[in-house]
Amino acid sequence: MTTTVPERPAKPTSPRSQSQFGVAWSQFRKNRLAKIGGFMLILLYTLALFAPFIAPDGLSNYSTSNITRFHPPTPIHIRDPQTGGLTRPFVYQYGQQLNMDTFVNEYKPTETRCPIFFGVRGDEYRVLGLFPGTLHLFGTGAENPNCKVYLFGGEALGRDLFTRTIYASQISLTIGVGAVLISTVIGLLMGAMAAFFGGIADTLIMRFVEVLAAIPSLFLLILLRSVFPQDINPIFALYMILGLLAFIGWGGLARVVRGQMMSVREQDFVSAAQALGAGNGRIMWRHMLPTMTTYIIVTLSLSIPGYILLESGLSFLGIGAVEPYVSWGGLLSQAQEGGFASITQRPWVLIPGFFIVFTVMCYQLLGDGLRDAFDPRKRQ
Amino acid sequence: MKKALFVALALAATSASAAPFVYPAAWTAEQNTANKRGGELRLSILSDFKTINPFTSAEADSIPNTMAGGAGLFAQDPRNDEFLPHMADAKPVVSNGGKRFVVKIRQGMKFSDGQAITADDWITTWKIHADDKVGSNSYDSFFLNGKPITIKKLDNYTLQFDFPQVSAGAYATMSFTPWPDHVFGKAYREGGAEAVKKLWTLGTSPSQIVSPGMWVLESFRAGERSVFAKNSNWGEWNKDSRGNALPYLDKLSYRVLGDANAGLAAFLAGQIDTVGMRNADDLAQTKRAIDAGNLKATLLPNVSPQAQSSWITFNWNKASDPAKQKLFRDVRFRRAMSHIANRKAMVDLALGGLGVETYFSVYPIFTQQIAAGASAPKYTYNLAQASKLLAQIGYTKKNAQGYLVDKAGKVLEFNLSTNAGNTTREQLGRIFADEAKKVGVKVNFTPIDFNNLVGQLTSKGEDRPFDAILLGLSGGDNIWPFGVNVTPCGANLHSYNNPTNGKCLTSQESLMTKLYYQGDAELDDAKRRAIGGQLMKAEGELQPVIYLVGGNYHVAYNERIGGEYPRALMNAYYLQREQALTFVK
Amino acid sequence: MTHQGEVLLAVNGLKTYFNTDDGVVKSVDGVTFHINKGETLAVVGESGSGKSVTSLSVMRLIPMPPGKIVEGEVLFTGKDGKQKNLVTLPEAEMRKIRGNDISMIFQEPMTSLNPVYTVGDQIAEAVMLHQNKNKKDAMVVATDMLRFVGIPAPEKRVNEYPHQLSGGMRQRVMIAMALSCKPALLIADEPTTALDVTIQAQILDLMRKLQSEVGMSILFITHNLGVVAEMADRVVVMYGGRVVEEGDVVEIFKAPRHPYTMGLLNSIPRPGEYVHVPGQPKGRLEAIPGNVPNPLNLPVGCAFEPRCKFAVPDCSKAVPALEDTGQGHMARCIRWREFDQAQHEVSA
Amino acid sequence: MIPFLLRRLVQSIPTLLLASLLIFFVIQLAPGDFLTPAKLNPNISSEQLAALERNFGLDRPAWQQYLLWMGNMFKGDFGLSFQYQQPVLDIIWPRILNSLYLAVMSLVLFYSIAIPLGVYGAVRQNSPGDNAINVVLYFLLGFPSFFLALIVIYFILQLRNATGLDIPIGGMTSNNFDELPVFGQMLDVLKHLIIPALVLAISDAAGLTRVIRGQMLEVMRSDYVRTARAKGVSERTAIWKHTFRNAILPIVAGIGGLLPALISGVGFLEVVFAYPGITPMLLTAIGTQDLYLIAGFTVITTVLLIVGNVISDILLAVVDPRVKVA
Repeated sequence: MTTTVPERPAKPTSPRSQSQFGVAWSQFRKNRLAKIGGFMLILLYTLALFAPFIAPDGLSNYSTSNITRFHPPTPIHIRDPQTGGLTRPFVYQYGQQLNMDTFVNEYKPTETRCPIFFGVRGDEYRVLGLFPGTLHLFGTGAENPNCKVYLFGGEALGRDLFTRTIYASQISLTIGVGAVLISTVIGLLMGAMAAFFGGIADTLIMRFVEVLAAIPSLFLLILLRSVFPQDINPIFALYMILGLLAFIGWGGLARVVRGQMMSVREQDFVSAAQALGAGNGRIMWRHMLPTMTTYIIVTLSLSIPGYILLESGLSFLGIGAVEPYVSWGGLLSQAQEGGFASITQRPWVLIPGFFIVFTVMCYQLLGDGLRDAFDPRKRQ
Repeated sequence: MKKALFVALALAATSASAAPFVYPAAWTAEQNTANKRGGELRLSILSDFKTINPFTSAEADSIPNTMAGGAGLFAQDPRNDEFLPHMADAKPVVSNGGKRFVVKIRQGMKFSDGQAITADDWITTWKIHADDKVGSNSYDSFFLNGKPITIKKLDNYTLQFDFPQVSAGAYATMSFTPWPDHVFGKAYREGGAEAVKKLWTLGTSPSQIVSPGMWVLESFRAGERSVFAKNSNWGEWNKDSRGNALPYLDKLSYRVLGDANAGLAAFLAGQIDTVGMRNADDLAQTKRAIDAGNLKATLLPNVSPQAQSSWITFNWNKASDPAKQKLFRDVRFRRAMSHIANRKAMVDLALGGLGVETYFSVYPIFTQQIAAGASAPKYTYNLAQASKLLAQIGYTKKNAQGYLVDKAGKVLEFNLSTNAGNTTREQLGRIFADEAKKVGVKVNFTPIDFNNLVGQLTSKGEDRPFDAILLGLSGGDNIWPFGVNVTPCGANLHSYNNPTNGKCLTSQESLMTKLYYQGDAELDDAKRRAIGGQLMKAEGELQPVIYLVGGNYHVAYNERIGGEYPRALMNAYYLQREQALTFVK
Repeated sequence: MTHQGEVLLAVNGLKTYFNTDDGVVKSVDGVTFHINKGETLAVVGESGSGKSVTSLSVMRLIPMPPGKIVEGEVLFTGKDGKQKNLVTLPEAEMRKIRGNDISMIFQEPMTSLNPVYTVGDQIAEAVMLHQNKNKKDAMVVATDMLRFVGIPAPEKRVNEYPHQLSGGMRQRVMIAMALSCKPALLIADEPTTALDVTIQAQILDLMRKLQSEVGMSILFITHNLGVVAEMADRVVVMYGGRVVEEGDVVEIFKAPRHPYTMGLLNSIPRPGEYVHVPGQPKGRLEAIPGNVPNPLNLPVGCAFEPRCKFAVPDCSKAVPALEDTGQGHMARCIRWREFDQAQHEVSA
Repeated sequence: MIPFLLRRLVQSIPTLLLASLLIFFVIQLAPGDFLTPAKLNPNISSEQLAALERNFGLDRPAWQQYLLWMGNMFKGDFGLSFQYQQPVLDIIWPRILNSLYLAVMSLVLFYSIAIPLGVYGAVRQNSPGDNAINVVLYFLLGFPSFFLALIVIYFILQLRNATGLDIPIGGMTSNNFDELPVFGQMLDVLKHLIIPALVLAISDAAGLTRVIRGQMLEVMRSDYVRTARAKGVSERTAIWKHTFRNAILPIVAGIGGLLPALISGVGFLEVVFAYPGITPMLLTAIGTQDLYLIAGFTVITTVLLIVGNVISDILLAVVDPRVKVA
């Protein structure tokens, strides 16, 4: 016995093991801005999903007898002007007259008060095209059809801009995501194929990626759009734009996927899988693609805002969503058609533009947060 | 007496050159007594010029039309609508029951390149326009009721016009612009129509361009600006009432501005001198700028109704879709469509309240003619009546989406196009489509490119490539305000029915064609208007084209330019000024 | 070899903390040591023990923020013979010291040279900065220095870019750059870790040779005790941001007084020559169990306690003091005396 | 250098061929052929149509048509524009040049905004200034450039009204352009370019600023910058000579790839500012299905972009010695 110094039994030390996503999630949760961005996006998407319910009016409703062209936003009053006491929220009905001196169509509140109800029956709709309903979150009911709530004012034909903006979010918010998803699938497939098969497939795919990168995307879009007839079904036009956006967008991802795969392919676990007789497809999906998840999540979240902007640009140039459907870009382009009057006399028509700004910002915050969360170097 | 003597003296002094045409002092509200000369009139256009060639040009705002300013045998006097001899030396000698006109040409006139303007130039221009291989937009003007107008050169300075029948529009017809024989005549004789079409493209150097009128092209920058310089040879025979050569200005420039808003912005910024006021918004913006002291300009709202129409036409030549062809040819359907057109809403919504409802091809500014046709039928906004008419055709049932279906369950629908970028028309179409939906008619409304649209509209044949088009027309004259290329069957813009053989399909069409030429041949104003009234009645019954609304004409111009018409002469037809009398203060 | 008594650099109670989102990391927590003139001091420890931060603190190259020297002094006697406290020296003065009085070479020769400038440019930059020479003269010095560190064909190499050189060559260039102004102190932060074993030996040889020629002191940072034995006069062992043992290299190798040092010594393969740790079979390579403690959450007491085989309840009560165990040998362990006994027993 | 250029050009030939093939394929997809719209145009005679059909081999199989089109293109014949009745190249070349002026001007402004801001953000990381810039950039990132342009035009109009300054807000030249001396003409064009270029630069700069800031932060943490500091270099030298020079390498490498996006971005501004660039013309061409014009333009731009890529390769070789050019 040589021991003079007493020892204690060795403690099993278990380092806290966390999955990659667990680590990322805990990192992400610390990023306040990213959380706000994510939360706001959830809110926006919820609004879009329930647009017909939240919007007080139908997508393309306006009166041809009671002119509400560029109706100003109606303030919601909660105090009775006579008694000063609290009352059911209400808006005033507005009267409209063209001022022949200034040529401004002037709206003035009349004495008529229109109480606002929650859960009123109104325009018919289908949520997600499936569930029919007539219930609207709020509205003035059917008592006085000439009296409506104009949260964001009215547009050129007198349609409720709030309603149109909310409906437009359905297109603006999904077209970006849809295009990114499709282009991601194409990009993944193409990149993986290039990496896995190599040789001619690789050369061809990569050359094609180069070609897509070399032709300016706006012109490629314009050119592709010119292939389709101009007077097509509005719904089909939307799918087409989705497809076109996806088509021009997959190149970058394919390149990265290929690069990553090339390096992953050399790694041992793939060889092991091959040695065990796993098929090509199986190896690709089971072993190689998971290594890309981080990159994909981050790229997805960062490229969606780009697509939203691009879609708004296309709508602005008149090759986007077609009436009666409308996207934020389309609403903005309608505002632009009004010229300076849009800014000086009815600035509310620019509100859809700020929805674009806001959404893109949220996506950026979220995307940056995700990137930082997944990037080990950004951790301290 | 004194005036005559002065003219005689002037004649004696410049025996070699021409007796000048004197622009009456009454044509301007503001005399250029200080004799200000020089400067530039800055205008704008919405799309780039497509050609310099007067024979292939089709647009109203074009380089040839600008150069043609002040170049015609006769010029209409805005005071009384009468034609004054301009390039003609005197009133023509009329014979053969009002069908033959012998016109003396003013001597000593020169093109911008110094070559004399003679009878040959008119003859050549006429020949080229009337050659269908050239495809000139003015082709129809040289035919009356399918028969050609012929022009003969009696001597170098005498022309003889022979009309196949009496025509009230003879003076207007004779007032086409003569283009240089030494350019076009030469090419035409050597290479025919093809050679003419190759001349004066946008790639041609402006130095080779020759003008008979007050302006000549000086420079052309694609997509940016075209500048015209005054043709001083023109000034030798065009004088103001004090004997000064015209025009006062040195230059006229057109700036290409992508859209009407850019035009308004440029006007508000003082970069261009005048711009069309489209609607109340434009007026409000301009008024604000003037009131704020940012812009020194004159704004004259609601000067007159517009000299334009807007309408929806249905294609009767759809061999590929017999059901639709039958529908569009059914007068009940078209009347129903007129009942659907909510013209009041269109005025209020699309024109901002400044405009009038229209039911006939006659522009609202031609109030005398409109009054003469007061008894013609109007199919005013009435959805119930529309439903009734559609039910008569067989559309009684509605499907789940609320659209009318025929017995086979086929939805009552058609495509309606207009030109993209014209906000007003897009709104008119939107309102029409939305009202149609209320009675269960599905209107697929799409704005498409203008040129494409015009291509569809003017196509000929048994199967023309459109259902319905919403568009507008302008131009024409106030003597006989029905279009020669619109009303008669077979004409270029007889938009609803344009088969290969150009034949009428209905009795009303034939009647309208007959009445058109009858009215054109009637020289008495009141009688002619009465014929016009009958024509309007046929038009109203047939409803070949659904007329919608017309905006008001407003005038705005920068204070730096003077020489505009007196307020009483200004209107949508004569516009705001003579370019020749315009000067920079 | 050592010039006893002439202290070149004295670090007293140095504390360098980093502010992170998760809290304050006490990377260096009250470190005290000194280097004598001409002496080589090795600082030894695992990654994260604070040795690199200590050296960067001396140079004041800690990125601030998030880092901050919160306490302590670094007394340095420069070439001008004046003693300065580097912690409080104005930045402009400090810049004059860097590269001139104190130079530094780093662990990664592959990444420590700027890829877009020639090696000559990079050496000359230091010369121009501190010796008032023009570009041309500085390039001559650069060529001389390259020759001095044993790079063949220095006239050619001076115009080459780092990517054209091998790792060993680059480390020679780094040394040439560091020595170009004849510094009084060279801080070598694991200069051989990234190199092949044969190259390692060459570089160490070179450093020894140059040290004797230039007459500078070296602060040698490493986790490799084999290198320590070869290079150092004295050794400082760091753990968890603190010095746990300090002393003469021979003494420490012979009789470590801290369980961590013992662990380190037993984790290097030295055939036939292992320090016998009580309770262990002889001659076996041994790893220290567990990981370096989370710097955000250091134990209240001895930082090594969770991994220590000899820990007793008292260990976790307070941080043990650094005690003199005789002959300039210091250790921070409450049971060092027992190891002393054990050691004697073993050696007996 | 020259062999490098040659090799690079040879390498780009397949890309060009593939691009032209793609464009040709897309056009083949369109209903009808090149001449369908021309057939609707009464100004084009049947002889002319027949001549065009022969010229472009429209009666032959698609692959032969492609070869013919390519062959004609190599001879500099891009076909005829149906709108303008003129050879395509004559019409689009001046427009492409105009667009390039705007693109280059905007690129210059783009870098001169993004670089200082990005470097500042990295050097003063998390300072109030950095945070303020970040907030503004996040905000700008969401602005479609045309929306920003709309707002800018409005404010310029107000400014003009308030100060009487003659700030051009549209077009490319002033009315008196043709009378100006050469230098005056250059200045005049520059004056017209600056506002749209600035709007584009600002709306795009957000992205690059963030990239530069990130790159700078990364390089600032690198070993060789620490080496430089250990040498005792000044802060300015450490940042500009050692950090910045390396931080921009990926950006220089990306300039070529940036051009397509830039040309596209320029398009929106051209529309808003009534600038005689290529996009307004192209939009009309789409409407009129002036396909030779569209196809010809796309091919020319692709060539320009490949040239741009080569230039950025050369630039990269100049700034990064690790890139071999020999």
